[in-house]
Amino acid sequence: MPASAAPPLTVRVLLFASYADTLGLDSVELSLEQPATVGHALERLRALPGGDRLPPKPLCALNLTHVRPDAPLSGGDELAVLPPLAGG
Amino acid sequence: MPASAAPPLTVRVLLFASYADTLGLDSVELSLEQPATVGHALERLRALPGGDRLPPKPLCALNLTHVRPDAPLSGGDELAVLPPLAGG
Amino acid sequence: MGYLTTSPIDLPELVARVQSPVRGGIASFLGTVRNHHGGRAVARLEYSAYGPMVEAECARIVAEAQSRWKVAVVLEHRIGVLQIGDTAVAVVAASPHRDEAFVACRYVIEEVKRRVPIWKREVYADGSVEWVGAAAGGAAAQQGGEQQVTADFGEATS
Amino acid sequence: MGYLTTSPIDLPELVARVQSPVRGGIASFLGTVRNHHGGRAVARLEYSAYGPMVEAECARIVAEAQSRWKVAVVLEHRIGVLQIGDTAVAVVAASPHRDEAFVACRYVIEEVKRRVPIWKREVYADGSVEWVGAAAGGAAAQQGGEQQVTADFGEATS
Repeated sequence: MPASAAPPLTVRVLLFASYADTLGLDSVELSLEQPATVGHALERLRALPGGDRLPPKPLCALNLTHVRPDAPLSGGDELAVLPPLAGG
Repeated sequence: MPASAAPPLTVRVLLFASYADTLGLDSVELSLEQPATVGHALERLRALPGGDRLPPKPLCALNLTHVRPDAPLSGGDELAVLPPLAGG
Repeated sequence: MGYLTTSPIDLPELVARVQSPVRGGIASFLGTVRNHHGGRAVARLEYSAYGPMVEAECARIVAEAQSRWKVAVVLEHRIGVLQIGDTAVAVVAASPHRDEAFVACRYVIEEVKRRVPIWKREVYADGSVEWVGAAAGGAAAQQGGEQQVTADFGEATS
Repeated sequence: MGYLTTSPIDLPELVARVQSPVRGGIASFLGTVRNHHGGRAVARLEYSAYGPMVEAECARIVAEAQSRWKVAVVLEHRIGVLQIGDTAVAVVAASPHRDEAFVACRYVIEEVKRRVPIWKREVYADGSVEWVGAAAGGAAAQQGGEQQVTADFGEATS
Protein backbone atom coordinates (compact mmCIF):
# COMPACT_ATOMS: atom_id res chain seq x y z
CA MET A 1 0.00 0.00 0.00
CA PRO A 2 1.75 3.16 -1.22
CA ALA A 3 0.07 5.43 1.35
CA SER A 4 1.58 3.61 4.30
CA ALA A 5 4.94 3.21 2.57
CA ALA A 6 5.73 6.88 3.35
CA PRO A 7 7.20 7.33 6.84
CA PRO A 8 4.93 8.88 9.50
CA LEU A 9 5.03 12.67 9.79
CA THR A 10 5.37 14.58 13.03
CA VAL A 11 3.43 17.75 13.78
CA ARG A 12 3.46 19.94 16.83
CA VAL A 13 -0.01 20.74 18.19
CA LEU A 14 -0.59 23.81 20.36
CA LEU A 15 -3.53 24.16 22.71
CA PHE A 16 -4.70 27.42 24.24
CA ALA A 17 -6.90 28.87 26.95
CA SER A 18 -9.89 26.61 27.76
CA TYR A 19 -8.65 23.80 25.47
CA ALA A 20 -5.29 23.75 27.27
CA ASP A 21 -7.23 23.44 30.54
CA THR A 22 -9.47 20.72 29.09
CA LEU A 23 -6.62 18.52 27.93
CA GLY A 24 -4.18 19.58 30.61
CA LEU A 25 -1.63 20.27 27.85
CA ASP A 26 -0.21 23.37 26.18
CA SER A 27 1.38 21.39 23.36
CA VAL A 28 1.85 17.84 22.15
CA GLU A 29 3.75 16.17 19.31
CA LEU A 30 1.72 13.82 17.16
CA SER A 31 3.05 11.21 14.76
CA LEU A 32 0.59 10.60 11.91
CA GLU A 33 0.43 8.21 8.97
CA GLN A 34 0.65 9.96 5.60
CA PRO A 35 -1.34 11.45 4.00
CA ALA A 36 -2.68 13.31 7.02
CA THR A 37 -5.02 16.27 7.45
CA VAL A 38 -5.91 18.61 10.26
CA GLY A 39 -8.95 16.41 10.81
CA HIS A 40 -6.75 13.37 11.41
CA ALA A 41 -4.75 15.27 14.02
CA LEU A 42 -8.00 16.30 15.71
CA GLU A 43 -9.11 12.65 15.87
CA ARG A 44 -5.88 11.81 17.68
CA LEU A 45 -6.38 14.69 20.11
CA ARG A 46 -9.86 13.42 20.93
CA ALA A 47 -8.34 10.12 22.06
CA LEU A 48 -6.27 11.91 24.71
CA PRO A 49 -7.64 12.33 28.28
CA GLY A 50 -10.22 15.17 28.16
CA GLY A 51 -10.09 15.21 24.36
CA ASP A 52 -13.71 14.08 24.12
CA ARG A 53 -14.64 17.55 25.41
CA LEU A 54 -13.32 19.33 22.31
CA PRO A 55 -16.14 20.65 20.10
CA PRO A 56 -16.93 18.82 16.84
CA LYS A 57 -15.24 21.45 14.63
CA PRO A 58 -12.79 23.54 16.58
CA LEU A 59 -11.14 26.53 14.92
CA CYS A 60 -7.67 25.51 13.68
CA ALA A 61 -4.61 27.33 12.41
CA LEU A 62 -1.73 25.75 10.52
CA ASN A 63 1.60 27.57 10.57
CA LEU A 64 -0.11 30.77 11.83
CA THR A 65 -2.95 30.76 9.26
CA HIS A 66 -6.59 29.77 9.72
CA VAL A 67 -7.37 26.50 7.91
CA ARG A 68 -10.24 24.09 7.30
CA PRO A 69 -10.21 20.56 8.80
CA ASP A 70 -9.38 19.06 5.40
CA ALA A 71 -6.11 20.99 5.10
CA PRO A 72 -3.18 18.58 4.50
CA LEU A 73 -0.36 18.31 7.04
CA SER A 74 3.36 18.18 6.36
CA GLY A 75 6.15 17.12 8.68
CA GLY A 76 7.18 19.92 11.04
CA ASP A 77 3.89 21.77 10.77
CA GLU A 78 2.63 23.74 13.76
CA LEU A 79 -1.07 23.09 14.24
CA ALA A 80 -2.96 25.28 16.73
CA VAL A 81 -6.40 24.39 18.06
CA LEU A 82 -8.11 27.64 18.98
CA PRO A 83 -10.93 28.08 21.50
CA PRO A 84 -13.59 30.70 20.70
CA LEU A 85 -11.71 33.94 20.02
CA ALA A 86 -12.30 36.71 22.52
CA GLY A 87 -9.97 39.51 21.50
CA GLY A 88 -10.94 43.11 20.99
CA MET B 1 -54.64 98.56 4.55
CA PRO B 2 -54.38 96.36 7.65
CA ALA B 3 -50.91 95.05 6.76
CA SER B 4 -49.33 98.49 6.85
CA ALA B 5 -51.35 99.49 9.91
CA ALA B 6 -49.00 97.43 12.10
CA PRO B 7 -45.81 99.30 13.03
CA PRO B 8 -42.57 98.24 11.28
CA LEU B 9 -40.53 95.56 13.02
CA THR B 10 -36.82 95.73 13.66
CA VAL B 11 -34.50 92.75 13.24
CA ARG B 12 -30.77 92.46 13.76
CA VAL B 13 -28.92 90.85 10.86
CA LEU B 14 -25.53 89.24 11.40
CA LEU B 15 -23.06 88.66 8.59
CA PHE B 16 -20.08 86.33 8.78
CA ALA B 17 -16.84 85.43 7.05
CA SER B 18 -16.94 86.10 3.29
CA TYR B 19 -20.37 87.79 3.49
CA ALA B 20 -19.11 90.22 6.13
CA ASP B 21 -16.22 91.02 3.78
CA THR B 22 -18.58 91.37 0.82
CA LEU B 23 -20.89 93.87 2.52
CA GLY B 24 -18.23 95.43 4.73
CA LEU B 25 -20.54 94.81 7.71
CA ASP B 26 -20.66 92.39 10.64
CA SER B 27 -24.21 93.36 11.57
CA VAL B 28 -26.99 95.72 10.59
CA GLU B 29 -30.43 96.60 11.96
CA LEU B 30 -33.27 96.45 9.45
CA SER B 31 -36.71 97.97 9.84
CA LEU B 32 -39.28 95.98 7.85
CA GLU B 33 -42.98 96.40 7.09
CA GLN B 34 -45.13 93.66 8.62
CA PRO B 35 -45.68 90.87 7.79
CA ALA B 36 -42.05 90.18 6.95
CA THR B 37 -40.07 87.02 6.17
CA VAL B 38 -36.42 86.09 5.99
CA GLY B 39 -36.73 86.60 2.22
CA HIS B 40 -37.82 90.22 2.72
CA ALA B 41 -34.79 90.89 4.90
CA LEU B 42 -32.55 89.35 2.25
CA GLU B 43 -34.04 91.67 -0.39
CA ARG B 44 -33.12 94.63 1.78
CA LEU B 45 -29.59 93.30 2.25
CA ARG B 46 -29.19 93.01 -1.52
CA ALA B 47 -29.87 96.75 -1.83
CA LEU B 48 -26.88 97.55 0.38
CA PRO B 49 -23.45 98.20 -1.19
CA GLY B 50 -21.98 94.83 -2.18
CA GLY B 51 -25.32 93.11 -1.46
CA ASP B 52 -25.75 92.15 -5.10
CA ARG B 53 -22.89 89.67 -4.58
CA LEU B 54 -24.88 87.54 -2.12
CA PRO B 55 -25.95 84.20 -3.66
CA PRO B 56 -29.61 83.73 -4.67
CA LYS B 57 -30.45 81.56 -1.66
CA PRO B 58 -27.95 82.01 1.13
CA LEU B 59 -28.15 79.76 4.17
CA CYS B 60 -30.00 81.60 6.98
CA ALA B 61 -30.52 81.09 10.68
CA LEU B 62 -33.15 82.77 12.82
CA ASN B 63 -32.49 82.98 16.54
CA LEU B 64 -29.76 80.33 16.28
CA THR B 65 -31.79 77.85 14.19
CA HIS B 66 -31.55 77.10 10.47
CA VAL B 67 -34.64 78.39 8.60
CA ARG B 68 -36.06 78.58 5.10
CA PRO B 69 -36.43 81.96 3.30
CA ASP B 70 -40.20 81.94 3.91
CA ALA B 71 -39.81 81.88 7.71
CA PRO B 72 -41.71 84.81 9.29
CA LEU B 73 -39.84 87.49 11.23
CA SER B 74 -40.82 89.04 14.58
CA GLY B 75 -39.49 92.19 16.19
CA GLY B 76 -36.18 91.61 17.97
CA ASP B 77 -35.27 88.54 15.94
CA GLU B 78 -31.62 87.79 15.24
CA LEU B 79 -31.20 86.79 11.60
CA ALA B 80 -27.83 85.37 10.53
CA VAL B 81 -26.80 85.03 6.90
CA LEU B 82 -24.31 82.19 6.68
CA PRO B 83 -21.66 81.66 4.01
CA PRO B 84 -20.91 78.08 2.97
CA LEU B 85 -20.12 76.19 6.16
CA ALA B 86 -16.58 74.93 6.50
CA GLY B 87 -16.34 73.46 9.97
CA GLY B 88 -15.05 70.02 10.83
CA MET C 1 -21.86 75.90 26.29
CA GLY C 2 -18.45 74.38 25.73
CA TYR C 3 -18.38 72.92 22.21
CA LEU C 4 -16.00 75.63 20.99
CA THR C 5 -12.46 76.02 22.21
CA THR C 6 -9.44 78.10 21.33
CA SER C 7 -7.09 75.62 23.03
CA PRO C 8 -5.54 72.47 21.57
CA ILE C 9 -7.95 69.54 21.60
CA ASP C 10 -7.02 66.86 24.14
CA LEU C 11 -8.35 63.51 22.88
CA PRO C 12 -7.67 61.45 26.04
CA GLU C 13 -9.48 64.06 28.10
CA LEU C 14 -12.50 63.81 25.78
CA VAL C 15 -12.41 60.00 25.93
CA ALA C 16 -12.32 60.14 29.72
CA ARG C 17 -15.49 62.26 29.70
CA VAL C 18 -17.60 59.59 27.96
CA GLN C 19 -15.95 56.37 29.03
CA SER C 20 -17.64 54.29 31.70
CA PRO C 21 -17.48 50.69 32.90
CA VAL C 22 -20.65 49.88 30.93
CA ARG C 23 -19.63 51.66 27.71
CA GLY C 24 -16.82 49.44 26.46
CA GLY C 25 -16.75 50.60 22.81
CA ILE C 26 -15.39 54.04 22.04
CA ALA C 27 -15.32 55.39 18.48
CA SER C 28 -13.72 58.72 17.75
CA PHE C 29 -12.99 61.02 14.87
CA LEU C 30 -10.38 63.74 14.57
CA GLY C 31 -10.34 66.27 11.74
CA THR C 32 -6.89 67.74 11.37
CA VAL C 33 -5.60 70.60 9.23
CA ARG C 34 -4.29 69.45 5.87
CA ASN C 35 -1.45 71.07 4.00
CA HIS C 36 -3.20 71.53 0.69
CA HIS C 37 -6.56 72.63 -0.69
CA GLY C 38 -7.48 72.84 -4.33
CA GLY C 39 -3.86 72.23 -5.24
CA ARG C 40 -2.50 75.18 -3.26
CA ALA C 41 -0.07 74.87 -0.36
CA VAL C 42 -1.69 75.97 2.89
CA ALA C 43 0.49 77.62 5.54
CA ARG C 44 -2.15 77.91 8.28
CA LEU C 45 -5.91 78.25 8.78
CA GLU C 46 -7.99 80.77 10.65
CA TYR C 47 -11.28 79.37 11.94
CA SER C 48 -14.10 81.67 12.95
CA ALA C 49 -17.59 80.89 14.18
CA TYR C 50 -21.07 82.18 14.93
CA GLY C 51 -20.42 81.18 18.51
CA PRO C 52 -23.88 81.11 20.11
CA MET C 53 -25.33 79.18 17.19
CA VAL C 54 -22.41 76.72 17.20
CA GLU C 55 -23.21 75.96 20.82
CA ALA C 56 -26.94 75.60 20.12
CA GLU C 57 -26.49 73.48 17.00
CA CYS C 58 -23.83 71.21 18.54
CA ALA C 59 -26.09 70.65 21.54
CA ARG C 60 -28.92 69.65 19.19
CA ILE C 61 -26.68 67.27 17.22
CA VAL C 62 -25.34 65.60 20.37
CA ALA C 63 -28.88 65.29 21.76
CA GLU C 64 -30.07 63.73 18.49
CA ALA C 65 -27.27 61.15 18.58
CA GLN C 66 -27.84 60.34 22.24
CA SER C 67 -31.57 59.88 21.69
CA ARG C 68 -31.17 57.71 18.57
CA TRP C 69 -28.44 55.44 19.91
CA LYS C 70 -27.31 54.18 23.32
CA VAL C 71 -24.24 56.41 23.40
CA ALA C 72 -22.53 59.14 25.32
CA VAL C 73 -21.07 61.73 22.94
CA VAL C 74 -18.57 64.54 23.33
CA LEU C 75 -17.77 67.03 20.61
CA GLU C 76 -15.27 69.85 20.49
CA HIS C 77 -14.33 72.26 17.69
CA ARG C 78 -11.31 74.49 17.88
CA ILE C 79 -11.31 77.99 16.38
CA GLY C 80 -8.64 80.65 15.96
CA VAL C 81 -5.34 80.15 14.15
CA LEU C 82 -4.48 76.50 13.49
CA GLN C 83 -1.31 75.09 12.02
CA ILE C 84 -0.95 72.12 9.65
CA GLY C 85 -1.61 68.94 11.61
CA ASP C 86 -3.54 70.61 14.42
CA THR C 87 -6.83 68.97 15.35
CA ALA C 88 -9.75 71.21 14.38
CA VAL C 89 -12.59 68.95 15.49
CA ALA C 90 -12.99 65.87 17.67
CA VAL C 91 -15.99 63.60 18.21
CA VAL C 92 -16.00 60.74 20.70
CA ALA C 93 -18.92 58.32 21.08
CA ALA C 94 -18.94 55.62 23.76
CA SER C 95 -21.45 52.80 23.88
CA PRO C 96 -21.98 49.32 25.24
CA HIS C 97 -22.13 48.28 21.54
CA ARG C 98 -19.38 49.22 19.12
CA ASP C 99 -21.80 49.37 16.21
CA GLU C 100 -23.69 52.19 17.90
CA ALA C 101 -20.46 53.95 18.86
CA PHE C 102 -19.34 53.99 15.21
CA VAL C 103 -22.71 55.00 13.79
CA ALA C 104 -23.20 57.81 16.31
CA CYS C 105 -19.66 59.13 15.84
CA ARG C 106 -20.15 59.20 12.09
CA TYR C 107 -23.54 60.86 12.40
CA VAL C 108 -22.18 63.62 14.61
CA ILE C 109 -19.25 64.56 12.37
CA GLU C 110 -21.44 64.54 9.26
CA GLU C 111 -24.02 66.78 10.92
CA VAL C 112 -21.33 69.11 12.27
CA LYS C 113 -20.01 69.62 8.76
CA ARG C 114 -23.49 70.14 7.36
CA ARG C 115 -25.06 72.33 10.04
CA VAL C 116 -22.58 74.06 12.34
CA PRO C 117 -21.71 77.70 11.45
CA ILE C 118 -17.92 77.67 11.35
CA TRP C 119 -15.78 79.12 8.58
CA LYS C 120 -12.16 78.88 7.74
CA ARG C 121 -9.83 81.21 5.94
CA GLU C 122 -6.82 79.59 4.39
CA VAL C 123 -3.55 81.45 4.42
CA TYR C 124 -1.40 80.15 1.57
CA ALA C 125 2.34 79.80 1.41
CA ASP C 126 2.48 82.85 -0.89
CA GLY C 127 0.72 85.00 1.73
CA SER C 128 -2.66 85.20 -0.04
CA VAL C 129 -5.85 84.47 1.85
CA GLU C 130 -9.13 82.81 0.85
CA TRP C 131 -12.35 81.82 2.58
CA VAL C 132 -12.91 78.10 2.06
CA GLY C 133 -15.99 77.41 -0.06
CA ALA C 134 -16.64 81.07 -0.82
CA ALA C 135 -15.47 81.04 -4.46
CA ALA C 136 -17.92 80.99 -7.38
CA GLY C 137 -18.11 77.20 -7.16
CA GLY C 138 -18.72 77.55 -3.47
CA ALA C 139 -21.76 79.76 -4.02
CA ALA C 140 -23.31 77.19 -6.32
CA ALA C 141 -22.54 74.40 -3.85
CA GLN C 142 -23.97 76.58 -1.13
CA GLN C 143 -27.30 76.84 -2.87
CA GLY C 144 -27.64 73.06 -2.88
CA GLY C 145 -26.35 72.85 0.66
CA GLU C 146 -28.85 75.43 1.83
CA GLN C 147 -31.76 73.50 0.40
CA GLN C 148 -30.58 70.29 2.02
CA VAL C 149 -30.10 71.83 5.45
CA THR C 150 -33.38 73.73 5.50
CA ALA C 151 -35.36 70.86 4.01
CA ASP C 152 -34.09 68.60 6.78
CA PHE C 153 -34.77 71.24 9.37
CA GLY C 154 -38.25 71.81 8.09
CA GLU C 155 -38.95 68.16 8.74
CA ALA C 156 -37.22 68.09 12.10
CA THR C 157 -39.07 71.11 13.48
CA SER C 158 -42.53 70.81 11.92
CA MET D 1 6.03 42.41 15.18
CA GLY D 2 4.51 44.89 17.55
CA TYR D 3 0.73 44.41 17.52
CA LEU D 4 0.73 42.92 21.02
CA THR D 5 1.69 44.86 24.12
CA THR D 6 1.64 44.29 27.84
CA SER D 7 1.77 48.05 28.54
CA PRO D 8 -1.12 50.52 28.72
CA ILE D 9 -2.27 51.63 25.25
CA ASP D 10 -1.37 55.25 24.47
CA LEU D 11 -3.95 56.58 21.99
CA PRO D 12 -2.21 59.89 21.16
CA GLU D 13 1.00 58.00 20.42
CA LEU D 14 -0.90 55.71 18.02
CA VAL D 15 -2.58 58.71 16.36
CA ALA D 16 0.82 60.35 15.90
CA ARG D 17 2.06 57.25 14.08
CA VAL D 18 -0.54 57.51 11.28
CA GLN D 19 -1.26 61.22 11.13
CA SER D 20 0.25 63.21 8.29
CA PRO D 21 -0.44 66.55 6.61
CA VAL D 22 -2.28 64.79 3.77
CA ARG D 23 -4.33 62.46 5.98
CA GLY D 24 -6.72 64.89 7.64
CA GLY D 25 -9.37 62.41 8.80
CA ILE D 26 -8.56 60.08 11.67
CA ALA D 27 -11.05 57.48 12.89
CA SER D 28 -10.25 55.38 15.92
CA PHE D 29 -11.76 52.69 18.07
CA LEU D 30 -10.97 51.71 21.63
CA GLY D 31 -12.26 48.53 23.23
CA THR D 32 -12.20 48.88 27.00
CA VAL D 33 -12.85 46.37 29.77
CA ARG D 34 -16.46 46.33 30.94
CA ASN D 35 -17.57 45.61 34.47
CA HIS D 36 -20.12 42.94 33.68
CA HIS D 37 -20.57 39.91 31.46
CA GLY D 38 -23.62 37.71 31.30
CA GLY D 39 -24.99 39.50 34.34
CA ARG D 40 -21.96 38.76 36.55
CA ALA D 41 -19.74 41.44 38.08
CA VAL D 42 -16.24 41.30 36.63
CA ALA D 43 -13.31 42.26 38.86
CA ARG D 44 -10.54 42.03 36.22
CA LEU D 45 -9.63 40.23 33.01
CA GLU D 46 -6.63 38.17 32.03
CA TYR D 47 -5.89 38.27 28.31
CA SER D 48 -3.67 35.64 26.71
CA ALA D 49 -2.68 35.14 23.09
CA TYR D 50 -1.12 32.85 20.52
CA GLY D 51 1.50 35.54 20.05
CA PRO D 52 3.16 34.66 16.73
CA MET D 53 -0.20 34.15 15.04
CA VAL D 54 -1.57 37.39 16.50
CA GLU D 55 1.31 39.22 14.88
CA ALA D 56 0.84 37.43 11.55
CA GLU D 57 -2.93 37.85 11.49
CA CYS D 58 -2.86 41.50 12.54
CA ALA D 59 -0.29 42.22 9.84
CA ARG D 60 -2.59 40.59 7.27
CA ILE D 61 -5.62 42.56 8.48
CA VAL D 62 -3.75 45.87 8.39
CA ALA D 63 -2.38 45.07 4.93
CA GLU D 64 -5.89 44.24 3.70
CA ALA D 65 -7.25 47.56 4.98
CA GLN D 66 -4.38 49.53 3.53
CA SER D 67 -4.77 47.89 0.14
CA ARG D 68 -8.57 48.33 -0.01
CA TRP D 69 -8.67 51.94 1.16
CA LYS D 70 -6.37 54.94 1.05
CA VAL D 71 -5.49 54.73 4.74
CA ALA D 72 -2.66 54.32 7.17
CA VAL D 73 -3.67 51.98 10.00
CA VAL D 74 -2.20 51.18 13.40
CA LEU D 75 -3.49 48.46 15.65
CA GLU D 76 -2.48 47.43 19.14
CA HIS D 77 -3.89 44.80 21.50
CA ARG D 78 -2.93 44.61 25.13
CA ILE D 79 -2.60 41.29 26.96
CA GLY D 80 -1.96 40.35 30.56
CA VAL D 81 -4.06 41.46 33.52
CA LEU D 82 -6.42 44.33 32.73
CA GLN D 83 -8.63 46.25 35.12
CA ILE D 84 -12.14 47.60 34.48
CA GLY D 85 -11.86 50.57 32.13
CA ASP D 86 -8.44 49.66 30.76
CA THR D 87 -8.12 49.76 26.98
CA ALA D 88 -7.68 46.25 25.58
CA VAL D 89 -7.53 47.14 21.88
CA ALA D 90 -7.02 50.27 19.80
CA VAL D 91 -7.36 50.81 16.07
CA VAL D 92 -6.52 54.11 14.36
CA ALA D 93 -7.08 54.74 10.64
CA ALA D 94 -6.00 57.99 9.00
CA SER D 95 -7.01 59.00 5.49
CA PRO D 96 -7.42 62.02 3.26
CA HIS D 97 -11.14 61.07 3.23
CA ARG D 98 -13.05 60.58 6.45
CA ASP D 99 -15.33 57.99 4.87
CA GLU D 100 -12.38 55.72 4.20
CA ALA D 101 -10.97 56.34 7.66
CA PHE D 102 -14.25 55.20 9.26
CA VAL D 103 -14.75 52.20 6.98
CA ALA D 104 -11.17 50.99 7.40
CA CYS D 105 -11.25 51.44 11.18
CA ARG D 106 -14.46 49.46 11.39
CA TYR D 107 -13.13 46.74 9.10
CA VAL D 108 -10.01 46.28 11.19
CA ILE D 109 -11.77 45.95 14.55
CA GLU D 110 -14.35 43.53 13.12
CA GLU D 111 -11.62 41.36 11.59
CA VAL D 112 -9.56 41.48 14.79
CA LYS D 113 -12.51 40.14 16.75
CA ARG D 114 -13.22 37.50 14.15
CA ARG D 115 -9.71 36.28 13.33
CA VAL D 116 -7.08 37.16 15.93
CA PRO D 117 -6.25 34.41 18.47
CA ILE D 118 -6.64 36.17 21.80
CA TRP D 119 -8.57 34.83 24.76
CA LYS D 120 -9.74 36.34 27.98
CA ARG D 121 -10.41 34.87 31.36
CA GLU D 122 -12.80 36.81 33.52
CA VAL D 123 -12.17 36.95 37.23
CA TYR D 124 -15.45 37.67 38.97
CA ALA D 125 -16.06 39.62 42.13
CA ASP D 126 -16.69 36.34 43.99
CA GLY D 127 -13.24 35.07 43.00
CA SER D 128 -14.42 32.52 40.42
CA VAL D 129 -12.82 32.42 36.98
CA GLU D 130 -14.21 31.69 33.51
CA TRP D 131 -12.88 31.69 29.95
CA VAL D 132 -15.04 34.03 27.87
CA GLY D 133 -16.99 32.16 25.18
CA ALA D 134 -15.90 28.72 26.39
CA ALA D 135 -19.23 27.66 27.95
CA ALA D 136 -21.64 25.26 26.20
CA GLY D 137 -23.22 28.18 24.35
CA GLY D 138 -19.77 29.28 23.39
CA ALA D 139 -18.97 25.95 21.77
CA ALA D 140 -22.09 26.17 19.63
CA ALA D 141 -21.30 29.75 18.68
CA GLN D 142 -17.75 28.64 17.98
CA GLN D 143 -18.87 26.12 15.46
CA GLY D 144 -20.61 28.81 13.45
CA GLY D 145 -17.71 31.15 13.93
CA GLU D 146 -15.25 28.53 12.72
CA GLN D 147 -17.18 27.95 9.55
CA GLN D 148 -17.35 31.67 8.83
CA VAL D 149 -13.65 32.25 9.43
CA THR D 150 -12.45 29.29 7.41
CA ALA D 151 -14.96 29.89 4.62
CA ASP D 152 -13.66 33.44 4.27
CA PHE D 153 -10.09 32.26 4.46
CA GLY D 154 -10.66 29.57 1.92
CA GLU D 155 -11.73 32.28 -0.50
CA ALA D 156 -8.97 34.65 0.47
CA THR D 157 -6.19 32.10 0.08
CA SER D 158 -7.42 29.88 -2.77
